[in-house]
Amino acid sequence: MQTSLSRFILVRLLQALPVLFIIATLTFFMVRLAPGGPFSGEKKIPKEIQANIEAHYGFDKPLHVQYVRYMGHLLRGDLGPSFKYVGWDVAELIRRSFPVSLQLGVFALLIALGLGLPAGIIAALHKNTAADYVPMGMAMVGICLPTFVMGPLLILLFSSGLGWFSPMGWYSWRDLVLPSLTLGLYYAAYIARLTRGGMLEVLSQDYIRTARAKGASTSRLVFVHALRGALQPVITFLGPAMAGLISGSFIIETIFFIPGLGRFFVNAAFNRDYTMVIGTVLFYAVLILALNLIVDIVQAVLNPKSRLE
Amino acid sequence: MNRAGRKVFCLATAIFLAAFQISCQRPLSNVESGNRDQVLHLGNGTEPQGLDPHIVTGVPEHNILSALLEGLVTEDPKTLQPQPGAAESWTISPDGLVYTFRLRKNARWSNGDAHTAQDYVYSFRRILNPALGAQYAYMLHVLRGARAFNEGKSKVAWETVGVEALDDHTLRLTLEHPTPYFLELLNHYSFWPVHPGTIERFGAFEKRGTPWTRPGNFVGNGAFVLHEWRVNSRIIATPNPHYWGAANVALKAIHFYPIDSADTEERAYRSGFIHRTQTVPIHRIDDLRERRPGEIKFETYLGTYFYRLNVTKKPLDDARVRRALALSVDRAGLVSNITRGGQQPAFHFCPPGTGGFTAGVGLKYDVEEAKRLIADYLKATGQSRVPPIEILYNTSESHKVIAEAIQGMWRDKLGLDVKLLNQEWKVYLDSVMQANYLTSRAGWIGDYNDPNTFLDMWLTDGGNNNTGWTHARYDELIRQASRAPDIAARLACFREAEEILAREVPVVPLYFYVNVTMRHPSVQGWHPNVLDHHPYQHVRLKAP
Amino acid sequence: MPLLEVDNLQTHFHTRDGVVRAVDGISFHLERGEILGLVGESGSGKSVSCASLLGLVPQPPGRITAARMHFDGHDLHAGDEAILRRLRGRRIAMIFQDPMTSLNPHMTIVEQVIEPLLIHKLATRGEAVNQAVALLEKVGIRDARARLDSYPHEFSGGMRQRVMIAMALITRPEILIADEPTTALDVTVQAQILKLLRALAHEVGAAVIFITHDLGVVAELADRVAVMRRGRIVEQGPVLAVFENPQHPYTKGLLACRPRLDTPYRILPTVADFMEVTATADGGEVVREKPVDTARLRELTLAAPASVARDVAPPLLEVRDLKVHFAVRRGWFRTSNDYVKAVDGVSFTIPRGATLGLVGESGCGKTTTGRALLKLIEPTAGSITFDGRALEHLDAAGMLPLRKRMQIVFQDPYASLNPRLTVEQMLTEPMVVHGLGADAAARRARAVALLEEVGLEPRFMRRYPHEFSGGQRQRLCIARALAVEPEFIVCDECVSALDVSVQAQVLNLLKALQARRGLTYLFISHDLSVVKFMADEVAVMQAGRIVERAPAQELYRAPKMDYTRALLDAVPKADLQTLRARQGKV
Amino acid sequence: MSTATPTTPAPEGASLWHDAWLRLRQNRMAVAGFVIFAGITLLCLFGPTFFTRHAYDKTQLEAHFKNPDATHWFGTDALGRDVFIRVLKGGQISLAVGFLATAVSILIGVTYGACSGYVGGKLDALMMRAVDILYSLPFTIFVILLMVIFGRNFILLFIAIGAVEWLTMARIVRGQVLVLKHAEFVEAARALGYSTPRILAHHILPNLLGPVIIYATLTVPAVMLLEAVLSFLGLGVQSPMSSWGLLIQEGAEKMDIYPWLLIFPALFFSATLFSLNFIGDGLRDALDPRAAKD
Repeated sequence: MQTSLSRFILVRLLQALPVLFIIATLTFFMVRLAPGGPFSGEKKIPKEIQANIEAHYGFDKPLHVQYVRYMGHLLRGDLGPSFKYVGWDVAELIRRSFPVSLQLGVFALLIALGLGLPAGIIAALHKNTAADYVPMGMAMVGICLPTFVMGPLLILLFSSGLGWFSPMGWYSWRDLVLPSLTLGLYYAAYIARLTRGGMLEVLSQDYIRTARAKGASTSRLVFVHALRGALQPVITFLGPAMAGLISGSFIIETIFFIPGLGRFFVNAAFNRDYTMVIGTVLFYAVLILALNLIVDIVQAVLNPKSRLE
Repeated sequence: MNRAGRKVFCLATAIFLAAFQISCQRPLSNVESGNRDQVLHLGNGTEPQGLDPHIVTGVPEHNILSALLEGLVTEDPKTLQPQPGAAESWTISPDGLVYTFRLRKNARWSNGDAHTAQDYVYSFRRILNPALGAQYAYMLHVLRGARAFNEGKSKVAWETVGVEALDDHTLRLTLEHPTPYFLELLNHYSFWPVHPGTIERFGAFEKRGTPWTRPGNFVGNGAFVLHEWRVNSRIIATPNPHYWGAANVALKAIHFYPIDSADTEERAYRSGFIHRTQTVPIHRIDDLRERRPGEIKFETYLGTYFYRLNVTKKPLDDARVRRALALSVDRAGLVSNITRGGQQPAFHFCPPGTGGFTAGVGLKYDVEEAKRLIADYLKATGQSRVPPIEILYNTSESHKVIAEAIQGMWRDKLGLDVKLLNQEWKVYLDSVMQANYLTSRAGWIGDYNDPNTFLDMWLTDGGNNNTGWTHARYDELIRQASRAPDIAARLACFREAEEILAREVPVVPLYFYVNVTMRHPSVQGWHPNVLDHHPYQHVRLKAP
Repeated sequence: MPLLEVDNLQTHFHTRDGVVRAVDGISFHLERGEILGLVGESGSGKSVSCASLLGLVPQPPGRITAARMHFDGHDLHAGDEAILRRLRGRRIAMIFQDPMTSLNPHMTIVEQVIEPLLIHKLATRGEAVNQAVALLEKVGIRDARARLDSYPHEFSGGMRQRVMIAMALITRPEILIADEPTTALDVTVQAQILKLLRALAHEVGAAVIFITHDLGVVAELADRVAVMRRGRIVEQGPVLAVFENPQHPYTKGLLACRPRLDTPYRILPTVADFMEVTATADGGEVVREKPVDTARLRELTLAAPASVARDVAPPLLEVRDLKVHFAVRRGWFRTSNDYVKAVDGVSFTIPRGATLGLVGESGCGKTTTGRALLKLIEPTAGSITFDGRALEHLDAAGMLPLRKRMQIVFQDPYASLNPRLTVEQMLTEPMVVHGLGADAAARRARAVALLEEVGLEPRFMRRYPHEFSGGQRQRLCIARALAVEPEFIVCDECVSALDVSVQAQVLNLLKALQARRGLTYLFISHDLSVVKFMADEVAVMQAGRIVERAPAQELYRAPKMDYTRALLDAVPKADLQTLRARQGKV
Repeated sequence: MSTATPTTPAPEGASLWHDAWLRLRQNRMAVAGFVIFAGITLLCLFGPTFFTRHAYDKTQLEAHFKNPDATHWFGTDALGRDVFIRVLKGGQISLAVGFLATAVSILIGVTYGACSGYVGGKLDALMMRAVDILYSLPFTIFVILLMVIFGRNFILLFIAIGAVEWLTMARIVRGQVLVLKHAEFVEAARALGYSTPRILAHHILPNLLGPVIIYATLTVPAVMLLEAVLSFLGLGVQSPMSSWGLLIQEGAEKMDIYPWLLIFPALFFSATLFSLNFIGDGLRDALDPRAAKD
C-alpha cells in the first residue's frame, strides 16, 4: 500500500506536467485569438503611443517568440505582471484573493455537507415518507434556484428584512454567512440527493443485514456501516465541486462584493489580461488536478477494495 | 429507524439557532461610525487599474488619485474655476503660449521632501517618455515639442520640449499653440507630479508597474496618503500631515470601495455601508425617489449619450436615412420612462453650457418628417425596403434597455427592420474601432469643461470618430475655433459645427448625462458639478 | 420448554402487485444444542422465516404475524425493536449465505468480528480483540493476529465464511442461524466448514438452525430436518426418519433428484416424477402425489451398464499445452515481473459427441480454460484445434464462422442474460448476426421452436429475463447458445447456481439435447456428482494443470491422485449409510 | 418457479421502448410530470402565436412595471412589454438550449465514454487524460473565449455548453461500461460473434440508460442555468429575445420592488425542472424491466 500510494502520487504528478503544459499553450493562443487587446480602450490613442505600449510588453515580437518567452518565464515559476492591474503580479493577485475564495468555499462546503448529508441520510432512512419527500423537495428547489436568485433572496430576508447581516463586504466573520449559505445551499441540494441515492444503495446491501443481525442500532448502522460506502458518489462529486467552490464564484463575489478569485477569473478574460488569464487558468487546473488526486486517495482509503491505478 | 435521523436533525437545528443567536447583535454601520470619526466611505465603481497617474486611464482612478496628488492648478468645488493648487500663482504670456507657475514654498511631499519645479519636469518627461507607453501622454501634446518627443521620432531631445524649471519654485510651460482650456487641462491626472525619489527607488523611470504605488511606498503631494490597498476590497487614504493645507482637512480617512455591481452598491448604501454611491440601478430610481427623496441626487454631468452611425455602410451612407433615424427617436419618452434620472433630451451634441456654450436646437422629434425622408430615400434609390439596421451595444443592463427602446421606436414608427447586437466590452471596442457596425451606442464624457472636448471628436482624423464621416467645413471650423481671437468668434465656430452635425447626422444624440447617485445627508462640502469632481479637502461629515 | 418455539409464523409482503405470502404459517421448535436443518429450494421462504425471527425483514413492505414466537421466555413477536436488538448477535446470531457481500467491505476483519461484543458491551476492546484472535485461530485462520487489520476482499471465500462464523460465535449465542453458509463454497471447503460448525456449536452449546437447499448437507449435519415448500413446512422430523421414510412427495422428489456418486444415471429423476401440482383459481395450488413405480423409475433413469465406445469417434476439439498467463504488475515501474499462471499447460481432446468433464476447486483455472477455448480470453501459448482448424491465431473476423459452431453457457443465469432484451430479441439476434433464417418471421418461428426444445412455453417470447426463475433462465441461456446450431458447447458451471431439483431438470435437458443433436460438451463444474452424471471422461484440474484424467466411471471407482480422492470424499452424501454411521457416532 | 401470470399474447415487435412506454404510463408521478411538461412546452411553442394581443418585443414605454392585471396577466417589464408572452418566448429558448445542449452532451459523452471504456487499455488512458485536460480548463473562461472568438450565436451557445457538459457524462458512461463489459451477457454476446459496435449498441448502451437519463435530467436544468450565467456575463441570448434564465436573472435584483418579474419565470422554470425530474425517474424505472415489481 505504501509503495503503491507514493508511486501513484508520483505518477499523477508526472502526468500533471504535460497536462499543465498543454493547458498553458492552449490558453496562450486562445486568448490571443479573441478580438481586442489588454490596452484597447474607449478613447483611441495615437498609433505611436500604442506601439510604445506594445513594445513595452514585447507584443511587437512575433507570437511564437512571445510564446517561448512566456513559457520560459513560466518554467521559472513566474506568471508575469498583470496587464490590467498595473503594478501587480499575477501570482501576487492570486495569492491575495485565493485565501478569500478558499475561506468562502470551505464554509460553503461545511454548510453543504452539514445540510446535505443529514438531509440525504434522513430521506434514505424514511424512504417514501414525508421525511423523504420534504428534504428532497427542498433539494429540488435548491437546485432550481440559481445563485443569482438565492443571493438577493437571502439578502432580502436576512439583511434588508431581519437586519442580521450586512448585505455585502468581506470585513468580519459575519460577512461570511450569507455568501457561504448562498454558495453552500446549491451544493447541499446536490449532496443530499447523492447521499440519499448512496444510502439507499448501501442499505440494501447484505452486510447491512449482517450488522443488524449483530444487534447494531440504527445510528451505528448508518455511521459505522453504511456511511463509508454511501459517501462514494458524494466524494466523486466533491472533487470537481470543491474546485468550483474554492476557486471562487464570480456571481456570488459580485453580488456580495467579495475580493475573491472568481472576479479575477472572469474579469481577466473580459479585460484580455493575457497573463492573468493564463495564470488563473493554470491555477485552476492545478487546483483541479490536486483535488482529483486527493479525492482518489480518499476514495482508496475509504474503499479498501479499490486499487490506485 | 427514527432515532439517528432525529439526532442529526436536532444537532443541525441547534447549530443554526446558535449561529442566529450570535448574529443578532448588530454593530455600528460604516456610516454611523464614519460620521462619528470623520471617515468617509465611498463607492468607487471598479477596482482601479493602478495608482500611477501616468499609466491609468479611468474615472475610479481619478477619484482616488485626486486625494493623493495635486496638480499645479485645482478647481473650485462648485464652479470648477481654476484655483491655485501646488502652484500659488501663474502668469500667462499675451500670446497665450507661455505659462509661468510659482510653486508654493510651503508645499511638501508626503514624506517631507521638498516639492520643486524639477519634480514637474521629471514627471512630464516620464509620462512623455516613449518607453513608458503612457496611454494618456497625448494629453500633454499641447506642450511644445511634446508630441514629437513622445512619438520617439528620430531621437528628439528632451530639451526641445516646452517644459523648464527656472528655479526650484518656478516652472515654465510653453505651448504648441494657444489653448484656452489649458488651465482646466492641468487638473487632469496626466499632468500631476510624481515623486522622483520614489520612482527611482523602485525601478527605472520608464519602467511600468513597479511597486512604488503600494501603501508605504507611495509618496504624493495631495491632501491624503495611501494607507491601505486591498485589491477588489478597499483602498484607504489618510490625511497627509505635510500637505500645505493640512490644517483645513477635516476627514480622518477616506475608504474607497470598488463595488462594480450597481445593485450591490445600492444595497451597500441602504445598509449604511457607504456614504455615497457612484450610480443607481435604473429600476430602483422610482422606488428611491419615493422612499429616500433627500438622498437620491440627480446631478448634471458633462457627457452625452448617443448612437454612432456608420456612414460607410448602406443604408446609413445616405443622410436622409440618418436624419430620419435621429428625428424618429422620442427622447422625452426615453428619459422619462427609461433612464428616469431627469436627463435632458439631446437635440444637439455638446451638453448645454459646456464652457459657456449652448448650441441651437438642431434636431427635433418629428416622425412625419422622418417618414417623408425614408420615403424619399426609397424612391431615390429605387428600393422597396430599407436594408436592416443593427444596433451594437456593449453588455450592460441600461444600454440594453435603451437599445430595446430605440429598436421599438425605429421599428414601430418607421417600419424598419432593426436588430440588436450585444457584444462584450473589448469586442465591442474592436468592432467600433474597425468600423465594423451599423449603429453603435456610445457615450462621451468631457475631459475638461470646454466644447472642444466634444466637438473635436468628429474631425476627419479625430481619434474617436469611428463613423467614417468626414466633412471639410466641419474640420475647418474646429481648427478655426482653437485659433479664434476671442470667445465670441470661437463659440460661433462651434455653433456652426453643431449645425453641420444636425444636418449630416453622423451621430444621433439621445440625452445628456445626469449622474444619479445616493448621498448621505451627513456629507457636507460635496458640491454637484458637471465633472463630478469633489476635492476631499473641502468635505466634512456632520450627522444630521 | 424448548429454547425456541414458533407457532403459525406468517410473513407477508404487501407490494403494489398484491400480497406475497413468503412465509405462510409455519410452526417448529428448537431444543437447546439441537441442529435443525431447514431445507427448501430458493423462494420457499426458509430464509425469510429465520429473518422474521429476529425482525430482520424490512417492514414495510413485510408484515410478520405469529400465534406464538417465544425464545427462552421472551416473546419475540411482541418484543419491540429494542428487545430484539438486545437479542440479536448476543443470544441469537446469524451467518449469511454470501460471504462476499455479507461482510462490510469498508471495515477491517477485527472491527467486524469484535463488533457484537462491543455493541452488547460484553467486553472491552482489548479483551474483545484477544477473544477474536482466539476464535479466528479456532475457525482455522492461521496467524490471525497478523491478519486482524485486513479487509474482507483480501480473504478467499472460505476464509470469509470462517470470519462470519467467528463473528457469529464470539458472543457464545444460544441459537445460531446459518443461512446457506456453504452454498457459495467449494466442496472441500464446504466439508471443512460443516465440520467446524458442528464442532463449535457443540462446544458452545448453541442450537443451530441450518438453512440449505441441499439434503446432502442436512444429512451430514442436522439432528432434525424441516422441509419447506412455498412458505410452508411440508414435512419435519428426525433426519434419519425423514430420509428413511419420506412422507411428502416433495421430500421424496428432493431425495431422488440429487445425482449420486454411487449410482450411474441416464437421466435424473425430478420432483415432477413424484408429485403433480395444479394451480387453483384463487392463486393457490393443489399438490397431488403421483404414484411412483420405483422399479420403472429406476429402469427409466439408470444408465445402461456399458457406455457407448465414443473414443473411436474423431476428436472434434484438440487442445495442446494451453497456457493462459496474466501479468502482475508490481513495483515502482509497473514492470510485469510476475505472472499468474491461471492455465499452465493443459492438453486434452474431446471426441465428437462426447462430454469431457473438467472438475476442480475455484481458482484452479477450469473457467479460464473454457473461455480461452472460445478465445474470450487470449491464450498465452499452446494450440487449439477445432475440427481440424487451428484457432490460436485467428482474429475476430476469422473466429466469426467458428462462433456459430462453438458456444458457451455461463454459471450465473442472472448475469448472463441482458436484462433489457426480451426473449425474442435475445434468441433472434444471433440468427441475424450469423444469417440464419430467411426473414424475421422465420427467425421468430425458429425462436419459438428453440423455446419449446428447452422446455419453455412460446408465450414467454416477449418477456424479460427478470421474469423468469433461475432454472428457466438457464434454459434460456441454453436456447440462446443453440440458436446458432453449434456443435460444441462449453458448459461453465452452468448448474452450480441452481437448486437441486432444478439442477436435475437442466442436466436432463442438456443430456437430451446432446442425444438429439449430437452435441459435444466441455462440462466444467466443481460438483463431482454432477460431472459424473454428465461426463464420459473427467479431467481433474489443480493449480492450472490437469492432474488426473480418466473415463468417468473409472475415476470415481478408483481415483489415482490424493487430490481427486479428497474431492470425492468431501461431497456430502445424502445416503442412509453415511447418515446411520454419523448418528451412530454421535 | 416463476409466478408471473400469463399476459395477453405477445404483440409483434414488442421492444424495450414499447414496454417502457407501457410501464411509464402506469407511473402516476411520471405521467403528472409528463402532462405538466407537455403543457408548458406546448404553451411556450404555440402561446406566442395564439395570444396575439401582445408581442414579446412590443415596447410601451409609458406602461412599464405594471402589476399583473387582466390585460397583462404577468404584468409588464421596464419597457412595458408583456411578461406573459416574454416568459413563453423565453421558454422556447430555454427549452431549446436545455435539450439541444443536453442532446449534444449525451451524444458526445456516451459515444466517447463507451468507446473509451470498452476498448480500454492505452486508448482508454489517453482518452481519459484528454477529458482530464478539458476538465481542468475552467468552463466559464472557456465559453467566454469561445463566444468572444467566434461571436455570439445561438447554435454556438448550445454546442459550447454541450461540449463542456459531456465530460461528466463520458466519465459516468465509461465507469458503467467498465463494469458491464465484464458482465457475462456481454461475454455471451462475444461468444456469439457479435461485432463490437453491435455489442456496444445493443447490449451495453441499453443498460446505461438509467444513469444516462438521470444525469440528463440533471443536465437540462444545469444547462438552462448556465445559459443564465452567460447572460449574466452578457454572453447569452440576444435581446429582445429572452430566456427563463435571463428573465429570472433580471427579475432577481428587482424582486423586492417588482416581484412578478421574478415569480412567473421562476415558476415556469421550476415547474419544468420538477416535471423533468419525475419524468427522468419514471423513465429510468420504465426502461429497467427489473424495476417493474417493487
